[in-house]
Amino acid sequence: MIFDVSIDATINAAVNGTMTTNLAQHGWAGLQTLAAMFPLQPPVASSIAGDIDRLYYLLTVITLFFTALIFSIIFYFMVKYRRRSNDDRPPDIHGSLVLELAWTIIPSLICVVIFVWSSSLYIRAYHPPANAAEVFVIGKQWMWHLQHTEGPREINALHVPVGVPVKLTMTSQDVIHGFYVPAFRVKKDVLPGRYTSFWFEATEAGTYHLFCTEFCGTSHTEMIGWVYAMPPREYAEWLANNENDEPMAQQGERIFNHYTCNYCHVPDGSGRGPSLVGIFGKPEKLSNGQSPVVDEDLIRRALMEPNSVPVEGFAPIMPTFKGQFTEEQILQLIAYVKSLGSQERANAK
Amino acid sequence: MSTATIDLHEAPAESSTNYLNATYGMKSWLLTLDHKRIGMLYLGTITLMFLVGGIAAVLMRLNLLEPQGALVEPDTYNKLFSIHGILMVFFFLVPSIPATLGNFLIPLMIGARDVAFPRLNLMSWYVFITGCAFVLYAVMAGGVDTGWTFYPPFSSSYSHSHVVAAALGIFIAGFSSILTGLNFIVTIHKMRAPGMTWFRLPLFIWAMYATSLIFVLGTPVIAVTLLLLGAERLLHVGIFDPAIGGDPLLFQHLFWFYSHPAVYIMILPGMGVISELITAFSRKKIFGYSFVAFSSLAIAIISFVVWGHHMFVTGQSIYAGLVFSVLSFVVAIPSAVKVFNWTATLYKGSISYEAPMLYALGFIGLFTMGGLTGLFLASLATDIHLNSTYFIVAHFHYVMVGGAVMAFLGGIHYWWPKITGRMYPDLWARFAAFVIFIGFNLTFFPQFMLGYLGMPRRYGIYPEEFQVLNVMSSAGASILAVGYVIPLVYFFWSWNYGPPAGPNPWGATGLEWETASPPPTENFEHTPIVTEEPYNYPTAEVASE
Amino acid sequence: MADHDAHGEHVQHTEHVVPISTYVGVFLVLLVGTALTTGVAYIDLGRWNTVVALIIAVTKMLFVVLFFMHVKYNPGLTRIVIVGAFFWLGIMICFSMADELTRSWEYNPLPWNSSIILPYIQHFLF
Amino acid sequence: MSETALHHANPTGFAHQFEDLEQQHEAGRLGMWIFLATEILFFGGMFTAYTIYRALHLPAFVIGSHLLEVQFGATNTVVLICSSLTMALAIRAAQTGKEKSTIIMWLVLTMILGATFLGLKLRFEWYHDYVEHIVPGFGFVYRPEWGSLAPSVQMFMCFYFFMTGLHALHMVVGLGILAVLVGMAGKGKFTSQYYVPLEISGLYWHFVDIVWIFLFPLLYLIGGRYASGGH
Repeated sequence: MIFDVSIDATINAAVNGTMTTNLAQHGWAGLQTLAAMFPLQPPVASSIAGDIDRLYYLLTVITLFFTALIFSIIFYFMVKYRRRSNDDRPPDIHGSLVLELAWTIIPSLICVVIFVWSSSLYIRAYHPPANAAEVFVIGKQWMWHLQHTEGPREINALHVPVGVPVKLTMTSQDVIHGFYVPAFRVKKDVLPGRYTSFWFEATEAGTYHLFCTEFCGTSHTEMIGWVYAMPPREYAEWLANNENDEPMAQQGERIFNHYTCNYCHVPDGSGRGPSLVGIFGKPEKLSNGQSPVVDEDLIRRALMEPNSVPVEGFAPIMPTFKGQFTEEQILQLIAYVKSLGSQERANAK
Repeated sequence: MSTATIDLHEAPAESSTNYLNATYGMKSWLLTLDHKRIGMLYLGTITLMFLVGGIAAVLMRLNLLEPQGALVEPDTYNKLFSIHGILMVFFFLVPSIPATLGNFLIPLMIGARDVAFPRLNLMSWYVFITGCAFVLYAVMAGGVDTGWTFYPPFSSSYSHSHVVAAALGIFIAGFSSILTGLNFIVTIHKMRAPGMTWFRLPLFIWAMYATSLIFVLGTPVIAVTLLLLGAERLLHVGIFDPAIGGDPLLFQHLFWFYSHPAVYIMILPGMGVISELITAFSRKKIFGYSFVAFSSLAIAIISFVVWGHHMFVTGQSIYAGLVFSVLSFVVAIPSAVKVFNWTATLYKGSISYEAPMLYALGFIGLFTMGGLTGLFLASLATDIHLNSTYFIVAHFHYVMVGGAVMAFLGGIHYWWPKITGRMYPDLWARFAAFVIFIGFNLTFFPQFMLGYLGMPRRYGIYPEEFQVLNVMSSAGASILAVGYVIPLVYFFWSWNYGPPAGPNPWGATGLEWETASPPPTENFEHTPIVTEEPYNYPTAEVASE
Repeated sequence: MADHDAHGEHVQHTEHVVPISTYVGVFLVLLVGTALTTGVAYIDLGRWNTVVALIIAVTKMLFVVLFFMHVKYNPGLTRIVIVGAFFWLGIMICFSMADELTRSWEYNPLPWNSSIILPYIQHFLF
Repeated sequence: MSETALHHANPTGFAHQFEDLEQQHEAGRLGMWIFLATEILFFGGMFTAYTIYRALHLPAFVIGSHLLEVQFGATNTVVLICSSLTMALAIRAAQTGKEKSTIIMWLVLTMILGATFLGLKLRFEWYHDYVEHIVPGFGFVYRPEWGSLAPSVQMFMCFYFFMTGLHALHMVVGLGILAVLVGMAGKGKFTSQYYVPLEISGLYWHFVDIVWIFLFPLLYLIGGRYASGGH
């Protein structure tokens, strides 16, 4: 990996003049030294990184081509048509419709190609596959707090298996943060009061930077960490070694029962509130005529502002739980509700 | 079509009294209604703001010499980049060309005695310096640390710095923009000299007209947005706070509804200046006049429907993202049309290389780079990776500094003889243009690479592997700073000792060159009557006669 | 462009004196509009309440703009300014709404994403 | 706001930069219209935010709307419409070369109506709201009957106060302009040839009226009144 080369050593080499000698004597080695000094891209470590790089290099080629084109034409004209005497009389040229059309249409076509290609990648980056493993992220001034569905908690670090799609569901406890892993070419802002998500599939084992990219105050630059992409076996070991915490769904269930949610939300639907079994990811009919799909945000809203999601057939008697749960507990409750769906499916099989 | 010749060296009778020496004393300047003097007042003010913002930039680049931060505490660094952004964007770039050259030149170019509302014009300057006072107060009272974008809830609830004073300063300065834009639109519509039809207007006027549209339609939105933000911060109730159901992204929508078009407020006047410079120094008509003119209007209009490309990764809907992405590509086309037309204008011209022309050519090159790298950010997938990294920083500096500031300097050099009646040392000016070009590229090109490598912006402390490029960038910044100081020195010299320029030192066309340098207070002795197209330089056919 | 085009919009403006009867008529229309909009609010029309209220408001605005503000007798430029301003307001509302209201939409694969076209482009370029 | 008007309050009535009075009038009118365009966008920022939140929090906005008293909103609408009429008549009086006392009478009547609007708003609406603890930031109290919608009800009240407050501020500025106009009229500045200051101030006044024409149904009449049947 290019990042493993010590920068100091390279600078010293350059200063001592070895780099230039290298270039002259062993061209390839010299180029490698140069590449180490000026790497052009971060490590390529996720399934989408290579695709984004290809698009990026295409754009780079387009940029270089047009810049070179404009520059060389200008230089050519500068020399060829330089003023030779004050009596120069240039020809009377007004313009050319053909040229105008050409340089309107050709760039437009290039833009269409880039747009289509780029948008499809974008949609891919923000639509996790159904089988993605889930990690929940809470950003707060100035640290990252993560919890795996299996239970282990991490701070400013994220362990993920190679070759497995991982979906991050993120929220913030205070201001807006941004979760960015350059090696994976993924980034998404982390907002208070709602959930954002993206996914990636690590392809190369290694240790990669994790940055906060939305300015969040004094120690914004210290809200950084590392992503450890590990082979699945090592990852399984790591999980096993960190099983101090029970799975998030179980923690969620504990909260659910502690706050006596289970008194009303009885699984068979006979309670004063709707059954939560199997509702996740499906539309829920409300008494105001809408039927929004139950997702993380809707569950959160139902906890904070239950009157705004009146489920059809039930009296709007649920009290608000605003301020009673930490962000982590809400995520655990969400994980619990999600697990209710999959349990049912598992039972059906 | 045009057979009229202009004797390039015919000088109108030297008028001994001009706008500079008509009256004397502090009061005559502070109460002046003359658009030319008001332009000078603005020039002084924004130069001051540029220096303060520049000092912040220098300190930032010094700090970034070392990964752990060579100079200042993280909090101080945050305040430095915030104040750099706020001052440079709202108090230098936005008013730079419109309020100085625009004020000075619009009436001269359209053959009017003054702008339509001279008192409003003077008032806009007082409003502007009031805004400056608030922001400078915020700086001296301890600074502001939200970045120039003021995203809530950080700015509304969590920041402990002087957010309200800074926001109020921008709010107030916004009214100066509105008044200036309003004044220009009315002036261009109603004050043109006889014979000055829309298609005889210099392209600088078209560009200023497009800019004024954005001033008038965009600025009120940022004003009300900052008002809401201030209320939210002071009263602790409001509409952006997620704790009570507000949506912080709504602030971003309203903010960028102004602030993206504001980018075009900065670049459109520059494009207008470049159209003037390219024609004057190649002594040729602009290639495709109507395409260049209407592309300015197209940019002004489309610029209002692309703001969402600042929000591709901030949690905006994917569907909105798609729409904003395609529209962002669309706005690139008229800019490309302009670049191609300028290049084509050089074809078979009679090109000379005085300093303003060097700035103009530098502008075309750097703006091309800046514009094309914008495609990386309009494109959704690459924007995921590049958003909020140094790539963005490099991109908008290529457009705003490589574009707008180069054009501003080019314009100042071009019209300096008109403004002061004196020449500056052309050799030094060319040297400075060269130094700025080199320094600029050395500063900001490495930042493109830093960005793709993943270095986030607004980081005063960074991982070690980014150091080499950062040191290069800082080295370039020191060259750039020198490049900016040189013109400051020779302009001061020229103001006092420069040789007299004569009414038309460049042999250029345009009404502003047909009056004395400096122009008399009333601009023209008689209201000019326009009978020909702009840029009507003598052509080969004429020479053969 | 010929010379006489200069001051193109500088048409001779005949100062139109609006008869008092017109003013009073407009005034009465506005009063009726106010009564109507208040009255309709007490009738249950479902979501049409809002639509009716807005239609009445726009009508009232048109009467004020056309007669009290003399736009009916003014050159086209004034109308362009007004229409332009509302057009821009429309841009702001529509595009912001486009985000806020589609955030929770379910993802629906688009035809050109379904790996039909993309491989061709990539194959062609690399 | 008042600047365009004040600028034209030039004693000679004619400014040197123009070719003739006609050009000056056209410029003044166009200037004011462009200023009104910026005002549309200024209020537009709030209307945008309002539209979005209304869509997201409709039930809470209905509750909030029902906290407002329709009769005062409606009365104030009528008051403003009357003031628009008197303003138009003041301009007409100048146009037709009426005595300066006639112009002053209509202007003063307009001012009285404007002041009435502000008085009603302050005394019977804002003051009441304050007493009832529904002014956000000034002792706002969540009522139990709002349930979990209370924060969004507060948000509605934020919009109500921001929007009506900004509107009232424009009224105050308008009253200031009217006072200047009365002074000018008293000095006999306005003739059937020169009344542009009156005319463009009138445009401003009518604009403020139009803003209220929209604010009234959008704030007071959300979701209709049939449920609670008014107050």
